[in-house]
Amino acid sequence: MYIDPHVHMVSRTTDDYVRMARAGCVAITEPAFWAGYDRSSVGGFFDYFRLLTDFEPRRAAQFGIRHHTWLCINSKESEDVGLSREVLGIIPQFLDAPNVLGIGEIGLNKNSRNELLILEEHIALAAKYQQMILIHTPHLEDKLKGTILIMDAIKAHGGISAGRVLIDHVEEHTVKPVLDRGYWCGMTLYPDTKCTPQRAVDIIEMYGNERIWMNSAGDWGHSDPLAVPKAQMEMRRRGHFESLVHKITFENPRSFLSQSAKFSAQPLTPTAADVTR
Amino acid sequence: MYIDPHVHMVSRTTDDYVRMARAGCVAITEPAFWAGYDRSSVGGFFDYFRLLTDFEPRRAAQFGIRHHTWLCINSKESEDVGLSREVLGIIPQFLDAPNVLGIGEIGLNKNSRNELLILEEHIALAAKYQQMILIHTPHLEDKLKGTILIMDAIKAHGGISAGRVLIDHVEEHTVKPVLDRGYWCGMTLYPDTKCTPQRAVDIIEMYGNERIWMNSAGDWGHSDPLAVPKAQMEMRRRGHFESLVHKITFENPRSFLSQSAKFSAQPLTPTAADVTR
Amino acid sequence: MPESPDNTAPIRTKKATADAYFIEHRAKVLDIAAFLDRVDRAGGEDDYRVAALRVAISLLLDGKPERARRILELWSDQTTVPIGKAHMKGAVGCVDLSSSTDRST
Amino acid sequence: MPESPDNTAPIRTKKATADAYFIEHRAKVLDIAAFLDRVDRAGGEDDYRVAALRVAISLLLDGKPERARRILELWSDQTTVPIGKAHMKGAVGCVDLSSSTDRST
Repeated sequence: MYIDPHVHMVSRTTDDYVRMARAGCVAITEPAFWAGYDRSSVGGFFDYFRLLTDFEPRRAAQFGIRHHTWLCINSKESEDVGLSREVLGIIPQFLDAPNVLGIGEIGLNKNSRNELLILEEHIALAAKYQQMILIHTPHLEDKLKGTILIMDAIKAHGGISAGRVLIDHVEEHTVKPVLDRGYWCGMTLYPDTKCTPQRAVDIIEMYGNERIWMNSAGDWGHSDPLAVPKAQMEMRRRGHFESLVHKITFENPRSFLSQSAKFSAQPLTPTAADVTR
Repeated sequence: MYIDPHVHMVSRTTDDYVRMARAGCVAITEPAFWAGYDRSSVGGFFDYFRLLTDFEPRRAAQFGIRHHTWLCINSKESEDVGLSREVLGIIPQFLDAPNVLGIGEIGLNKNSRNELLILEEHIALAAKYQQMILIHTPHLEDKLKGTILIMDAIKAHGGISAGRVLIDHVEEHTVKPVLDRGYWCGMTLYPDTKCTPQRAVDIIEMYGNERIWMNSAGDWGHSDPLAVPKAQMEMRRRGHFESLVHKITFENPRSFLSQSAKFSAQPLTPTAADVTR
Repeated sequence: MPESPDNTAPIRTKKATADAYFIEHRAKVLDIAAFLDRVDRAGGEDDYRVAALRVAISLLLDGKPERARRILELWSDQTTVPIGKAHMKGAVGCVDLSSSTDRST
Repeated sequence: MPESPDNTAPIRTKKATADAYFIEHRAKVLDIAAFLDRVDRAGGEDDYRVAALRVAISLLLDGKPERARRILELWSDQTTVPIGKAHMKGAVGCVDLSSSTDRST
């Protein structure tokens, strides 16, 4: 039994849902993501948020998987400040949807001024509506700098409790600063550009098992929606106790996510095939 | 369209046949292999050779794939000289089967005296019955020494033409000695312990495209029966001409294997599901 | 299900670690060797990414702990001020170690 | 289908080679770093396989060509006489570089 707290199911198949359910996935959270191209109008985001709050939870339920989501405009699209603010303007009307846990994945991509500006406005929105935050940290050579800039921006706002922020995609050089400042952190298991299961388990061995989770970040690129159960196998291969496997892949994400009353990892009977489409 | 000239289908599923056929596989050759445990009597080999010469070609034909085979006792079982000689004794009665191309995969495993003795007896058998030879070279640290010992043994016999011997599992340190002595060579695409597709294509770029092929050696361990089409993709990724892709993965194995009149890579209409079982 | 109050892992030895992981990292060393050979055979100017890879490889052998963290830091943009504008969406994998350009302008 | 009488590949540059292959070998360097860190954290005696891996890594940086071939040769049994009897079926991945034992006896 596990939770994948960061996976972009909009880009995945029903076969993936089937395989995840068989591997023990009971709940997921899907942060709003970049589409692979820049959406051209706020209307595109409106429809995307409808998908995340309506269609996708119904699709997941057919496989007995509870689906939750986070809303934002991605930092890859933040250079267009005007459009970003339009999107920020429509988010509040979705925040009461039964599966919305907060604002995310927000953060930085190339660590630019406009990205930082729009990040600050997302943080202010989260504070205003008392939402949790899921943070995306930049890729590769931009990660270290961006992680620090993001944490500085959250601290500068002053209205966000560190315990309600998950900073994702940490690696060996960013995990300690994130934990030291009191945030939760996520390790993303991703081919080539983030953590392997081995390195993620190394990080647990080095930096402890508190305020940390693992996710697949499965998306439209080369990625693996079964990465979390594979990391469970890696933990077992090393002889870690089953209790630790369960803590990292179920109890920890449940603890963080349950700060929203909307989150549930309770068993869900698969629904009938959705015929409303 | 490609040929996988070394794949152990006894250990693979019908789904693998389907995927290979879809990827363009038209013909395979299956050398006799170690079962993962030592067979306990010559009767086990007799039944294995029946599988290789009767059941497996019928199974492959259902997917439009032409199946050929090579017979021997594996070098992993050569310490039992008595059993090995019993197996050598039953091979001749199978050599006239319509899909038997020769003796293989013979060679060395740990480079022991008994392995070498049984190798020499296989070589003598091949010479007596004018059979081609498919050579297995040892794993990892034993490969270099074993490759030289094997080539010396073939040369010492004196009755085998180098052009009728394929020495398989070459890597960067063994490809040149094998080609320099006039043998054909095979690169095995195998996770972790042999060549990756990238390294195999490097070897072609460094050592040329004559007397060389690629195979998957798919078996009961961690292996990939689609490794050859993946290596074709690697060649295309580097901008190699389609003519070279075709030469390495179709024309070269066809040229070597066609030294036996029993070999064919002609299109084969898939047969009906086999109901004789 | 064995339980442990502090969730600690069993103690492992260097031998057990090599038993479990040597073969795959042996293969990765060969893959890197073949990549560097491939770069050798290619024409044109040296590439700053390959140079950064070589520096990282040297850290593998410097006898100090936390190689993974230190290599990631080596490859990281060490500037601290936001850049003016994002001109691309992707990332390269390392900074140009020969350049002291302040990319924050 | 483009044809070439000698089947040669297009000429490639070091930059194009890095474009195609840098990211995955960057990841492999990190994996090896994490493996060596893992060995550091483990207890017990040094393992001869890890020692052989370190020697191979040093060949990555010696500036000479054909690293893959040379590393495979480094790890190979260099004896030339058959051993008396096979006591195992598998292989380790490298010889013990600190040992001068003649395994042909």
